[in-house]
Amino acid sequence: MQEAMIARAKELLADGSVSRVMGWKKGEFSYDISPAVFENADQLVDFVYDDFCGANVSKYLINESKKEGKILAFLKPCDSYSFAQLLKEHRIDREKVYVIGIPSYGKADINKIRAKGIDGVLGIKSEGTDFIVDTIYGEEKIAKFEAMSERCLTCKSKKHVDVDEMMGEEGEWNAESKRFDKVAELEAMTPDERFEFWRGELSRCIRCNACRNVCPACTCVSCVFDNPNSDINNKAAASSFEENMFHIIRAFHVAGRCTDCGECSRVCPQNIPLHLLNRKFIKDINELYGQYQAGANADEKYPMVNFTFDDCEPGIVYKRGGNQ
Amino acid sequence: MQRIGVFVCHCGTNIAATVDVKKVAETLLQEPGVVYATDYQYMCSEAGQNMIKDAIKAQNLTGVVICSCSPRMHEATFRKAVAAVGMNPYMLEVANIREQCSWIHKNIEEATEKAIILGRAAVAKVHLNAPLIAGQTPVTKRALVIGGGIAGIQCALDIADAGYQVDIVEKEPTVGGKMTKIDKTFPTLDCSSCILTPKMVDVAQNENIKIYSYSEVESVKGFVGNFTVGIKRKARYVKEDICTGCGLCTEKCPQKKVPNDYNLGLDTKRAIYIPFAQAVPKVATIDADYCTMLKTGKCGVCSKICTAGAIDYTQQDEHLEEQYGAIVVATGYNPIKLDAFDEFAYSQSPDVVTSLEFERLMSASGPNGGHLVRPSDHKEPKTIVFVQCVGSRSTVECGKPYCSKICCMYTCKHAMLCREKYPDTEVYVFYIDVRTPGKNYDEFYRRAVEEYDVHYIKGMVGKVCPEGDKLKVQASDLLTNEQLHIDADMVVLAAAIEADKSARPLATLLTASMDTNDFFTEAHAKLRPVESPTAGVFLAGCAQGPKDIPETVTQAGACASKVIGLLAKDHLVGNPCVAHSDEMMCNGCSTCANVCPYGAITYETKDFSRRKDGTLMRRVASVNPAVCQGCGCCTVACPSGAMDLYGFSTKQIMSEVDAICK
Amino acid sequence: MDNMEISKEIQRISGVNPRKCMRCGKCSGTCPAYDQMEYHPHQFVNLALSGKIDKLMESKSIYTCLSCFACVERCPRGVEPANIIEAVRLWKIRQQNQNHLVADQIPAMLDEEIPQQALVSAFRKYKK
Amino acid sequence: MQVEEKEFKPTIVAFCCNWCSYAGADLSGTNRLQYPANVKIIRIPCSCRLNPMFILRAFQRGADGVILCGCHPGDCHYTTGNYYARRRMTLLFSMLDFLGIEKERTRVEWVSAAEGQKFAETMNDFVATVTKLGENHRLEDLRCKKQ
Repeated sequence: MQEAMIARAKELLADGSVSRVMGWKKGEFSYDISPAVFENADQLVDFVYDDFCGANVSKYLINESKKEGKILAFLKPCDSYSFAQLLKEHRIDREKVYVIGIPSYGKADINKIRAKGIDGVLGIKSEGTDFIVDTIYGEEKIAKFEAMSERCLTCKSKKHVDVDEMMGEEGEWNAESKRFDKVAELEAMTPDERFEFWRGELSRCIRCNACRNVCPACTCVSCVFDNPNSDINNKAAASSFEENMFHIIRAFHVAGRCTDCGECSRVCPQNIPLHLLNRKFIKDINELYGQYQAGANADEKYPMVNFTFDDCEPGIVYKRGGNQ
Repeated sequence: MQRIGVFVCHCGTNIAATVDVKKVAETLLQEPGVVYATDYQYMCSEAGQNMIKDAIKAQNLTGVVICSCSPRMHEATFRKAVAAVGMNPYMLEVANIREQCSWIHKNIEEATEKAIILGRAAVAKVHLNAPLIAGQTPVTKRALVIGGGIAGIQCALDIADAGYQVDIVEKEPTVGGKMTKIDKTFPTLDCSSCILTPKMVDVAQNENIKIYSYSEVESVKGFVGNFTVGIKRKARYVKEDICTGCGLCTEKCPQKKVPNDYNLGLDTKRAIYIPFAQAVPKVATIDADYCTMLKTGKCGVCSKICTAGAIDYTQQDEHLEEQYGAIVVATGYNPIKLDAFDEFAYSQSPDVVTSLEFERLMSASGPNGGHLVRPSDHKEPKTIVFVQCVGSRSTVECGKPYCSKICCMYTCKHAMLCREKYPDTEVYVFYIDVRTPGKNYDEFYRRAVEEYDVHYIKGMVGKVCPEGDKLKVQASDLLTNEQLHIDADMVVLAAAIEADKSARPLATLLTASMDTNDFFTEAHAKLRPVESPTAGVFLAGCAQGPKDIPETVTQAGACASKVIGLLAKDHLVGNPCVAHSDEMMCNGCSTCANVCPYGAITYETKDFSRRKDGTLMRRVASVNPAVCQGCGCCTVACPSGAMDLYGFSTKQIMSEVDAICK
Repeated sequence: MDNMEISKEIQRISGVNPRKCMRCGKCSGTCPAYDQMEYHPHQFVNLALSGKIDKLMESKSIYTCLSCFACVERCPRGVEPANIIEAVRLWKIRQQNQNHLVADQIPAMLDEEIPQQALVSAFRKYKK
Repeated sequence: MQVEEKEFKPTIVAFCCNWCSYAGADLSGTNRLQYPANVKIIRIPCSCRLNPMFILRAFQRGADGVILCGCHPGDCHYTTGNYYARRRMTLLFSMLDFLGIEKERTRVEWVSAAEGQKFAETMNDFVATVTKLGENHRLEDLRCKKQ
């Protein structure tokens, strides 16, 4: 796949249809992969696409599409939803991006691999239902369901939206996805249990802003938490408003726009399951206002800027969900 | 730092009896920024107001907090007072310590404590207040009326009467609308043309009114007082200013097989036509779909015959742009299409007609000169069945969920006229309810039943089957609990009425809101019934909802008075408490525009280039303060907080929250 | 179960909300079997609403209805009178378990010729 | 020594839209209908001006209950504001519930300018509910490190 992608990128660079390529490259370690822009064919030696390439590149296209010339972007299905949502918000100039859809069969989670006692990872490849991990101690085999990241195990869609060209096979929307199971499990707890759960999770937050920086829905030119007119940009005390409410507000701001790509949880250095907050909103929206997938439909108004005359009343919260 | 003065009102004993006003003033004086605090018997009295004015001057106050009755009561009074001594009126806040404190609490200690907290919140807010200046925009003293039916005509006449210029844009070749097609009007049975034609002539002759017939609105820019409207004048292939309306061409045109819209296709007209004798403007129009000359280039009869030389086959659509201060929407209605109602055999038998078609069949200007005969064989019908609520009050797909309102009365009128003109005709009316609220309406209906012996049957027609030259009508009679079978000669269907198809795209142009039935929504259902929520856009007639002629004329008049009220102003003073966007923080994501009910937000791509970053173009929002009404919906929708509201800024409300929760 | 409860149950089984009816009578106007019926389509709806469902249960009308669904097709409010009849018929059938096969009695009555399939389906149908 | 037993008086913030509910609150005052003094009203132009941040801020600064009052759906002075507010609050409240915050601490009521009676009743009821719940700690220290 990687070779085919590089070849196609070279072709497009050569015939002048694009002037840059958006992809991934290795960091210090093989699993430490970050999105990268390649300015010419020579730089593509560093281009990598393997089972560690989980990063969502759509956000980078906001700035890239403001530059001269067209950029080639390889988008996985979940990246393409984020990309489409950003298009809807007029954040990306579609004319400046050439999109090639690439399939993604589930990315590996390095933490899960490490938890299995596999260390010194040098590379990874897919083989049927297993990952073959190349390490300094030799090859190790690990079953995919044990090593795949949570968001991939509950993948919502292997189908792209809005691509110019497909490489590999186009997938399907997965209606069977169990992605709301964990949310439902929490909903079934008592409020006290839920409070303890979240307190346990959120108290680990170090406010590093990684979730905000990676999130393709958190693309504000300037975040509300950095807005002096919002009166919440308090940087001092640990008990400040910002400290306590950051995650609720962030989840609310991306509600209806979050495509559920799961990047927030992937990058969290404290492993807080932040995606559950977003999924809670998605689940509520689906249940209360009808099925909605951000990015899936360019013309549909997103739920927070829409209403019907007979929407449910906020009091419905007292009746549904939760154990009381 | 602000220098704030606090003024606590006793309101006689209304406040002072339960709130320790002295303590409130003393405590608030300790608040940061408060340099003066006092209390007085009646702050709103002249003496009280002077006290405020004097303190502002003596203490060099930059902000004022009044602890008194509800701001809904005296905020305006106090704002005026502070403005009189040169303070910006928006530097004042009112803490409501009467309606929301002294009047609801009995315990003096509690009430005093609450009054202090409310005062503190107001002080905290004033700290963040900024002088606001209401914007002024000039008003173009001309109105546009879209639609030239009775609503548009009446409204235009009333506005013109007040001395303002009015343009009417009508999509048909003549003004007059549906009322020209109607034979008689209920409940007086006077002739529709006889009362409408003089008004049409008035419109044509009024110096203040200009008619753009055979024209459409294609674009609307601007806002209240300052609309720029693009109008398309469709090519009629006849020079309007030269045609004398003699009608010779309409007699000589060899293309005779053109369905006559005026008679709803019940007969034919020529390819060049004047819709009817009293048309305004009385100018011929060529139907390009049928004209042989325009289609094949071979004919030219009308051109040869026209002594005035008015025919111009090369005419093109013309596009104009005009300025208006106010826009009236009077786009009217149409009966719904009945193709989906198979059970009534409308598309199977020519003798099943809609009420509007029946109106033409009865009219002296109709296809048969007013002699009622069946369209199929031109025989006089002996049994006529009227069916009400065809498509009205229907929640299934092909119908409309609302009551069309006019059908009960016109059906009653039709039934009565039939019995009067042709006494040997049996007339049945099937009804679900007979709805006759209106002056002399129920009396009219009772006359039909009692004097004219119309058979009113509570029930509905289930099906109509053409059989031979009869229409077999099967219906229920719910009162006798039996099924009726009637051999009718004609069936008349009271089709539901719906908003004209042009209304929906027009609403988009105007950014005026519509309900799910494509009727324009009013700014307030009870208190602002002729205004659209979009400032400067007004509603008349059936564009707003089904209504009959008297109601339409009433509404058109009310609408005109609202328009006159607007045009009479030289300047519009806006509400300064409007939204504004910080373009440095704006993402241009359109979220705010999506929730704005007024279409006040527009986007432009601006250059944010700085030397070190190279070129940077960004799409940013800007709010038109003349259009924004200050609801603040956009401020919450905006994820980055770029959007804020003057007078109720995020910071201000936050500071009130902090002051209260301290 | 009293009549009101049965009416509710009929509404539930049929999915018909009789409150949607605006009493226009179009269903009865359209009914081809009207004259053969004691109760007519618009009355089905009314009886289901007012809880007098017993009258309908006992009436032969429920078997004269042809299930042509003309009333369902033409009702302007989407009330679906014929579905009430369907539900009432179903209800009647369900009531019949009282006087139908009881497992203990079967052996004595058993006719060797009866296909086993018929027995099984009879149990399915009449057991509760 | 007598220990002074202090009765718990919750701090309640009520956001009222200017056109209906604030006027409704005024009316309950005009009619001298009583409700507890711990309800403090903040005037906002429309229920749609209520930013979730205001609610969270109130809780974080020590409020024990927050209520939003607006025009009845369909009666909004700005035609559609309260429809948006309704969605926003539904989702926000659901989220707070999800985080384990007692859902009874937040409420939305539609109060028209004529419903002074309803306003007073609503406030009495809300204060009683929140008083029963006791002091709000959860939103104050949701993210605080465990002791």
